[in-house]
Amino acid sequence: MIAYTLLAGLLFGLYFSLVALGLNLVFGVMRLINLAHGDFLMLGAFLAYGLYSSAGVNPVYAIPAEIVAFVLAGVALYYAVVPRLLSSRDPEMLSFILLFGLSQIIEALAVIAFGNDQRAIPATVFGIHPVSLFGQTFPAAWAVSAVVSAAAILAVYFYLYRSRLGHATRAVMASRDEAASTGINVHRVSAIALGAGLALAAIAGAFSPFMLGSIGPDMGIRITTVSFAVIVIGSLGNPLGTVLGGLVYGLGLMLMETYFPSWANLLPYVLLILILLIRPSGLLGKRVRLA
Amino acid sequence: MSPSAPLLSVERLSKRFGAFQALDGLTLELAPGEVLGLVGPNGSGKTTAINVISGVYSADAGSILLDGRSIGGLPIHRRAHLGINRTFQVPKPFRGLTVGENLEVAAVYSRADRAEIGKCLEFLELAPLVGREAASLNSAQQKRLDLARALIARPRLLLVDELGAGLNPVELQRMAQTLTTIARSGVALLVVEHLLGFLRELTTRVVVMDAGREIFEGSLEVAARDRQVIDVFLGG
Amino acid sequence: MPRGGWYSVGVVLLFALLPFVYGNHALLFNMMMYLVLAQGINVLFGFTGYLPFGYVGFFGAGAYGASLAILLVHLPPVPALFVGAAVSVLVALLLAPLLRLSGAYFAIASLAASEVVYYIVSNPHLVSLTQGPYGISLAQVYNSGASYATMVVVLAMALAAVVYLRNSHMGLALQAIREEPISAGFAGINVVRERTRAWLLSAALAGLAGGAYAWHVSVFYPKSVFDLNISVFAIVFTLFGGVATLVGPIVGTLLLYGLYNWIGISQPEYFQLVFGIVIVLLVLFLPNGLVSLLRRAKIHVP
Amino acid sequence: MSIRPILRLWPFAGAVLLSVFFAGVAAQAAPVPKVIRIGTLYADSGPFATSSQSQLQGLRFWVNDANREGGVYVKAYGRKIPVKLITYNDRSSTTIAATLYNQLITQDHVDILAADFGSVLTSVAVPIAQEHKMLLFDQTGTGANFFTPGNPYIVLTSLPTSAEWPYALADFLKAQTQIRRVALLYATNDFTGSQAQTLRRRLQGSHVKLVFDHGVPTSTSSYALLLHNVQAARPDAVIEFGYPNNDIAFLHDLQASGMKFKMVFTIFPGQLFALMKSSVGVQTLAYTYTYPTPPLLVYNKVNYGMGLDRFKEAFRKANGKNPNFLNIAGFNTGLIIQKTLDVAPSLDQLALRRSIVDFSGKLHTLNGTFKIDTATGAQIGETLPVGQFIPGSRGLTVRMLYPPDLAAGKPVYPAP
Repeated sequence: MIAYTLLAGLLFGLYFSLVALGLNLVFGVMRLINLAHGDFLMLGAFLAYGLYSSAGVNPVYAIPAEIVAFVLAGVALYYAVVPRLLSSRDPEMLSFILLFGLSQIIEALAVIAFGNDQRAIPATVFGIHPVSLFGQTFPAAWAVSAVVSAAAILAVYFYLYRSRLGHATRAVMASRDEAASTGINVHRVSAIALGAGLALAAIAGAFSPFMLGSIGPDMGIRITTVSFAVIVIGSLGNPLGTVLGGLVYGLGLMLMETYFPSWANLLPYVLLILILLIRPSGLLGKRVRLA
Repeated sequence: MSPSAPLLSVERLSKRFGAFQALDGLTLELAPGEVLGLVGPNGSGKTTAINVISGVYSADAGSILLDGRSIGGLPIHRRAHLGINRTFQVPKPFRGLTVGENLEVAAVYSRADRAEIGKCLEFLELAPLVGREAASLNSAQQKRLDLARALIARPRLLLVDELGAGLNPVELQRMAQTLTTIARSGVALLVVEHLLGFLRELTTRVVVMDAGREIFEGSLEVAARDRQVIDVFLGG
Repeated sequence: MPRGGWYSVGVVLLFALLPFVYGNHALLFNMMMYLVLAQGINVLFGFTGYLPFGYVGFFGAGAYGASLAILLVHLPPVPALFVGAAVSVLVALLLAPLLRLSGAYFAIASLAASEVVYYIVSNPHLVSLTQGPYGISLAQVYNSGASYATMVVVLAMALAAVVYLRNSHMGLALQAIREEPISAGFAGINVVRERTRAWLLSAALAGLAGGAYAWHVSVFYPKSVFDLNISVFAIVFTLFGGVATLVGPIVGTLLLYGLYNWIGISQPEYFQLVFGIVIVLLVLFLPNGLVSLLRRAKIHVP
Repeated sequence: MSIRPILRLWPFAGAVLLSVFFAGVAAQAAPVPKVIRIGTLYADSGPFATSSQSQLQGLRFWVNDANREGGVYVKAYGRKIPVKLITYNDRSSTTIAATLYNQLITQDHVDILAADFGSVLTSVAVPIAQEHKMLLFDQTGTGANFFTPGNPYIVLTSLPTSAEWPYALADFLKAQTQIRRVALLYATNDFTGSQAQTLRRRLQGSHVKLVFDHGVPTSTSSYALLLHNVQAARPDAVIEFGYPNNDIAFLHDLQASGMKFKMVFTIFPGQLFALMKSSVGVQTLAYTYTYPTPPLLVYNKVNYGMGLDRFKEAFRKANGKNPNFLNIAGFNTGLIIQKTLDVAPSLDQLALRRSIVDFSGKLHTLNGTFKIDTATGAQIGETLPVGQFIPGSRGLTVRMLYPPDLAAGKPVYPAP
């Protein structure tokens, strides 16, 4: 039992790392909390669902489409609002409220476009045989989701630490002003980071029918909160700290689901509040701004 | 040095931000009505010293005594009630409130006489602006408002952070007179200042800081010839 | 009369008299409820700058506090209402450390806190205490007239609280804290104490509204009193009208909730869209809400 | 300065304007009815949207059907009067629903008030109807606490109260000697919580033991880990009580996990067969158990309104799809309303209720025998049997298993 729970926790942990990764990347680069993060994940889920139900496309093969669509959306969103916001008097709060408005818009449009029914992609899309892992059997979809998550995390690692664009991105994360003064095109770097953040959310969305249960337009806000909990546990603004946060959350969730299932719903919220109050820097990492 | 018992006495004050040691055992004393200049290159810890003494940051080590009583653990408003007040390098008035409201709220919560507001407005030449929103004032006016807000609380120790920066020569001259008048009324001033000419109008006694430590104490004239001080300012 | 007093009297009279000419009292009741919640958001966000996404947590706590006082202690509804408010204030006291967080962190943490309260109240293990997920029935004290009248009184209290803040030194101090918390300390203001008071006042208003709502509907489920949309509505109404004024949240609620009931009844999903667009446009073009237009025209707004 | 006094008058001017506006909306009520106004709500979004819309579709089918004949006979006026359906969208929100029930009663002055689907959206209507002395035609709101002897203003038309649903199921389990260990998994809401309680009580003292008994939030959409816990308890039968979303997620995760249980019971495949089939697939449903309802279950003793076959055909013609249970539930509400108007001497709401008591137990529709507890208005006639999906050459069919008078064969146990 405990072996099953811990292994399931690892699989879910990797997946939750992917769920929250984009939010942390965007926070790291722009210092703003993308309150519409969960809604973009929901859109990614519906894109994968649409491709599956209309053309039978396996969610794994939907990934390229997700990347193209959401990188473009992120870049467009950046140039449409962010420069204007950053020049205002209270960019942090205003952008937060603006993204809240955006989240409402996305949810409403999703209801209009897709209706409010819960949708699911049958798990049989990955074959009907469960996967055996260290003597425990898991649904194949869990394993596929975990592998895709790990691959996406590695891709982000190479982007940040092994590419010129990533070098510039990290410079902007360290200090927007200093990066600008060394000739880095801060807007371009930030726009791409926002695009990458949304694409990561969308990829996570493609696998949400298997990991989070059925999908619906109203799933966004809960996912945003859970993602925020994950990145606060890891470390705000440190994308790779997200992996630690994801694993802690995934293991914690599975342990709760196994031993105290009726209280498991409380986990992300209690963790979030406790960490913010007791160790605001997260398990790794630097200070959170306090009032 | 000082003829009377010290009003403020700071001993071996230390403050660290991550890997950066901003204050490293700073010690100084200030008597009532005395004006002490605090100078040093950028990053030498002057503003941190003011922030720690005024309670914006808590110290990692060391003690801060006011009238011989430790105030190190007190929150800002308690220190303000005990007579410590300050201005900011970038003035921080309540931008959404009018000039009058800025001073009114400070007067009420400092338990000051409301009649002081009028005097203070006159003294700092803010009377014509009383109904204006603070956000609409220019930088020099905001600095005077910042100072007025501090004065209304009847401080015995006033910490002045780069008040001269950005003022034109006429405004500088007036500000120097204003601060001198304040000091003559018995208020001790700790003045952080880059503009040594402006500082010379106020006092002769300075403490020179480098890397969070005091490297010189004495008159401004002697400091200007001190080898270590010159190294720090020129070579630093 | 203090500034804004006449407006408040007008609004309260309006809702006291409208039932005689207009029959859908539930609509009027809900509008009053949102007026109270919008003013509660105003007390906190407008005067101190903390945006409480989880504000509905206090509303739900008040609804449950009042209901359980009626069901378990057999209090009459009106005293029970104050128990509800007390429960909200207690929850707010427990959550007061959240005020150490700034801006967006506070907003999300407060959202998480309201979910915590919701999941505790609705937990099946607490059925004997809270009825868990099965909801509350106050059928034995149901009285739509008396509960309506009570909400009118709660509305009057909410408006009085904001009129007080608009005219008192406490209101001035809170705005000072919102603008520059450090300067506020040097102005002698006990920053922690003042903003905690605003937080508790705001929680008490939501608790009263929640208690009156519970009494008025008399049958409800945890989800209906911890519905995040309640926070969202109140925040949007407040932002739309303009924060830190008495009139802003009133105008915002009457216009938007009125519009919502007029158009939104038949096409609600389009309304969420309209809300979203309103928020985005406000942030980009009119961050201080509708009343800032009046201010620009040099009209004084209480 | 002169503008000040005018500004002070704003609130009063506003009050007058608003009053005029609302009064204008209110000023319309016909003394002599040209139509019988039936008011109800539906949800086009939110958790109850699917069910609510089906139920409304059934009621609307009845309205159109009745109006094609020139309306329904209303004894109070001694002639046929057309029926008009007034509907609003409550988005599955009880707050909105409360406003809208009030709107129907106080602004639209409906003659007949019917509730939206399910217990949650019906709950707010119960006190409102009672306060305004309107008889609530509760279609599918089966919460036990709606029905109290003190309140005559409610009658449950199309389903028994949820606490009675598992009667046949419990008896069926007790009759199976091979079944000794039962796992019970239910969503914690009125509807399924009361069923769990009934099952628990009825199994007490029998040879059947509950080896797993666990409630989950109604919002649960992933059962993978719970199933693992269920498996660890080694049950002979797994009973899952939930709303459609729960049942779909449960069956979906059951299939993904690759686990096999000897008997699996869920509620909604028997009511929303087409939806469940398209969501989880025929393979998953094969050999599972459910409460079959019309159209899967056929009542032959119909003495009022269309029989099932005629209804299916007419409904298909009108809506281009096969009816599901909630279509029938909504239609059945219409039939009860029709019968009530047919016999009630006046449209006084208490007179309507008295007439319903008179024909209670004597009315057999395609939804079964209509019989209410005359003290509370709760439905006790329509019962829910147990059946099993058997795969065959023509897809899945339901084999009736219990009670004995309906039984058409033996269960396939354990499931292959």
